[in-house]
Amino acid sequence: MIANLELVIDICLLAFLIMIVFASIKITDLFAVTMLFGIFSFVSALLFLDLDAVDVAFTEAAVGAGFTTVLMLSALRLTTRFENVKHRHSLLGLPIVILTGAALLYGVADFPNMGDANAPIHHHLAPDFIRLTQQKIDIPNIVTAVLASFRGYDTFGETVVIFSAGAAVLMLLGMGHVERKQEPEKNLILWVVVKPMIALILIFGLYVQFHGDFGAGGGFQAGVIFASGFILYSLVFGETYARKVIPATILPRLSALGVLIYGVTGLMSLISNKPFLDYNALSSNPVGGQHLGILLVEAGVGLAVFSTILLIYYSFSGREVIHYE
Amino acid sequence: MNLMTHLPVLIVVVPLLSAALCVLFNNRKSAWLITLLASFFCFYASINLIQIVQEVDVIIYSVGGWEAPLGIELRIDALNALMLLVLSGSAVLVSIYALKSVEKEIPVQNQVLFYTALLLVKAGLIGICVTGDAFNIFVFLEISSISTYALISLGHDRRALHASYQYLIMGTIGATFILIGIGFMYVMTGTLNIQDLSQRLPVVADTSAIRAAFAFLTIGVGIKAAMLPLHQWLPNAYAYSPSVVSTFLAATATKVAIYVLIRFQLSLFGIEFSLLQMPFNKILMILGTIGILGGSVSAIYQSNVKRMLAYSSVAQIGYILLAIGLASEPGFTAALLHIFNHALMKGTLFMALGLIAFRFASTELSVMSGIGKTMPLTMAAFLIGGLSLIGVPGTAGFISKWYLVTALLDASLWPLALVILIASVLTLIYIGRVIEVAYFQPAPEGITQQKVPKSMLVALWIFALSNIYFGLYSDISLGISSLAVNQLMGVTP
Amino acid sequence: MNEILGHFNYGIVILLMMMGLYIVIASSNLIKKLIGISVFQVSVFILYITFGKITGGNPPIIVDNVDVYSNPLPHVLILTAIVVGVATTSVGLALIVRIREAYGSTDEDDINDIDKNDNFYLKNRSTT
Amino acid sequence: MIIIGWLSDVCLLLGGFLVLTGAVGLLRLPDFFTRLHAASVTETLGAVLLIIGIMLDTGLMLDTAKLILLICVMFIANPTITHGLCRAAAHGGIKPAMETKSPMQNSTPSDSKNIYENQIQTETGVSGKAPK
Repeated sequence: MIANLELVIDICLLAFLIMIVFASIKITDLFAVTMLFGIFSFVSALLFLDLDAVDVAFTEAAVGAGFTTVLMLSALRLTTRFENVKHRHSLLGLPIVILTGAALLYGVADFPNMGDANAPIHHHLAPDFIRLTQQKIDIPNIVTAVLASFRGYDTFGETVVIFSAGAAVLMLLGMGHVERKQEPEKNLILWVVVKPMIALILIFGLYVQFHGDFGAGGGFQAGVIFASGFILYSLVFGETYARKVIPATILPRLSALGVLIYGVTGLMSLISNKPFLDYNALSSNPVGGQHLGILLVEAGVGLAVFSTILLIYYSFSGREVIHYE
Repeated sequence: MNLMTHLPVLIVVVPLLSAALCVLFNNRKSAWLITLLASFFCFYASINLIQIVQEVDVIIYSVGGWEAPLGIELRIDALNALMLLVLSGSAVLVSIYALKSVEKEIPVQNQVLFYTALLLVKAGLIGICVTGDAFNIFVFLEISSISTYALISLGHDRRALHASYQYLIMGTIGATFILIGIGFMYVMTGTLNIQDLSQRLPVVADTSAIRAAFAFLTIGVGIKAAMLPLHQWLPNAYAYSPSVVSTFLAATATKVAIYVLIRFQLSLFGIEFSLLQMPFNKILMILGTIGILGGSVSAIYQSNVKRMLAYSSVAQIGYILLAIGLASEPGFTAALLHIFNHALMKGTLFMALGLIAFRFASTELSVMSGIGKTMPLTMAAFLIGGLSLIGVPGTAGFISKWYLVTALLDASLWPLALVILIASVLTLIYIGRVIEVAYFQPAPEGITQQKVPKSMLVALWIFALSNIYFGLYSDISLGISSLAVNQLMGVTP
Repeated sequence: MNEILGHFNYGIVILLMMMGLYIVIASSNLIKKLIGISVFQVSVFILYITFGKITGGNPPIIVDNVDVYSNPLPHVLILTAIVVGVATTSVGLALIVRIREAYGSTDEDDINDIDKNDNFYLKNRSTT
Repeated sequence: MIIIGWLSDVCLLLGGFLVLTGAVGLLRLPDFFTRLHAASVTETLGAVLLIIGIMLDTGLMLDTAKLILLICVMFIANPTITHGLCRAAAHGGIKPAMETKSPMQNSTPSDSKNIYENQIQTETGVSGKAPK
């Protein structure tokens, strides 16, 4: 019964996705397309939830529907809003697209059925992950265990990716100048409502950070949520004030610090001649070592993500609009 | 704590953490110093790793203490070791060279970030080479790519921005294709470890999913490697980026992509499947041949020397693909040798151009008239690099071309050997154009002897002399290459 | 019927990927291209997550009295891939902003025209 | 206990009905403001009723506390967001369609859209071309 319901929801959501993308092909107003993309991300987050990927759903909702949309709107402010329809190469795209689609369809034909418990991927590594997480790491969230311990090296790479994105955006746009920027006008309702909301958002961010071992969440999601609290503050009270709370100049350093926390946690195990990122070396009790390692590593990820996301937002919002005739 | 056992991971982690340190200190001089030290460390590590590999064949390092298919394993054999040597060697020279070049070309506020990004690119490329996990390749590919986009966009011409954007679009599509390919393999086997995959793939090799995975991986990597129909991003990206960046990218970036191609084709799918069962060897040979000719001919028509060399890179990648397409032992040896030697010659040529850009702020052919007299040392190095590119005996380029031609004749493909010969003549033409302008045209009025920083000249000349050294004493490069080929052919079932 | 339902997700996801790729290639607006790439990437994410699903399975968070968990590994991979995706998008957007400031347009065709003019100008200058 | 079950059912049904009306309103109503009105009803009351229904159905546990918090957030955030949107729309120059025409006299939503687009062009002089 529940499985059938899952399938029905799955089909409905996929139909939504198709409609949204079809609409965004048609529409030339980039503002609308951006909003549609936000909805697309959000619906796909729901789909992830339906497919049991709670952590992924959380991340996609925070990043895809939240941050990316904000970023695209900031970029639209600095560029043009409408697409030039005359410059469309509809025919050029079709052969490549059809070829790719055909190749994908050809490949997918031999796949095991969706949800088939006998498929090879459910038998080779997954049972080991589930078993070893219970035995050696002893935290409920298997995704966090795999993310931070089994494949901690990937996650280290991921942290560096976000750090390098921050460096790249900073190189391209700089930190921005707030002095000449027009501040948002006073709006009493927003002011009153947003203050408690920001407190709630920050508390929620901390909850997600430290509850990642037990439920969905972790450093990455927490970083995005924490940053979104500050972004909200900056949107409502003006960037001058926001930059007084957290100056843009310390953000790159915080981001680097996050990467360093992760890396140094990994290097600690080298002292007792264990491999990089072997948390067992962190404490006399291997399970305790794993807990400590995951906590430290998640803190590093959270710090790096929070500061990078906020930095990227500052870079975009602090840039002046140039008008062309 | 025994440092030696941890070298495989330290060679990646040290530059990554140094990048973070650069930002933390936020000081130009110390950023350069950190970059230099990290590069020297990597060079030291790679030489040690080569020595170890020659003794024990394969180094395996399980990150996090989790054994291979569960955790991520770093796996270094002779092929990786060769790539590490190319990468870290060029990184050292580029770091020495960077000090003055960056001061001149990059705005002050971006210099620290420039070194950071340079370190990240290097760490990403090294990370791709040492890892033994298919998904990990994707992660490190993105680390290096994102920093590369930013670095290219720092060129002083506005076209650098557009080139960088085009590269971003193409590169992201390529990376996503790789992701699709990895996913297809994963769904059929349930593992991501390359060694584990290579054992589990033969069972399911005869399914459409694996064939599609093969196609997507090849196209994805092909975009990154600038395989001929997918090369559009490369000329602009190389031509408009800052000199340091174009030198480093030309010497390393596409080679790493080709390394990934070899790794996927040979270690993962096996020669049987990838080169013979799929008629991929023929496709590679055709693409390679078109690449050699197309790249060389396009190079002749360029008025910007940097762009000319970028097209020449497309042609050189054609040589490597052609050699891989032979699917024979001499072919692979030639391919690996050419990866190594091409890094030497392109490094020399782009570095020399960087020096010219340092003085004249342009690399158009027209500014180079009479430069042989005003910048004799730079031009002499350029000449050595050019001769090596043509394949004159006594230079590194000759060795790899020689091996390629013998490999072709072994397979009795003499028309293709003829193509190589024609391409050498084409190379002679476009390098000859530069030489003619530089040595046989008078310098414009008022331009006298040009001074260039010593550190840049030293780096350039080390590169140039290594062309001659590895042309005369090819034991080292040849030894590692043939060891790598033996391992590759032996490992594959 | 079972076969069709079992591959339904894959089919739709492939359609989504094709549409995303179509936006990238057909549109000449830089921002829209980037949105197309994001759509393409998210579709690949859905593909991965579909692999990991077990019918009747539970989210991979250990709870008492539950035995069947969906496969956690694709979730981990996609978490990483989402981060990579947002990193690329932000760098791409920053590039677009700079391109618009330098060229005055966010339309690829316009920019190509301007580039051609630049090249022409450079060549002429070099011959004179 | 049975009463709680009934209550839960009633809440769920009522919530579902409100969400449905909201959706219909979003499609059928003539201009931005009325549509927003329909949407905000859906969000605030419909969703909250649904959550209450779920809460009654599952019984008392830790998740109940989270759901209560969620209701609080929705009650605060949703009206504010609606307010913000309306304000932005009024600022951007969208006029309610009701002022000039009755909704029954073939006023199409595209009217308001056109007003909006013209407004943007004249106000900021954006160089992009508005679709015709």
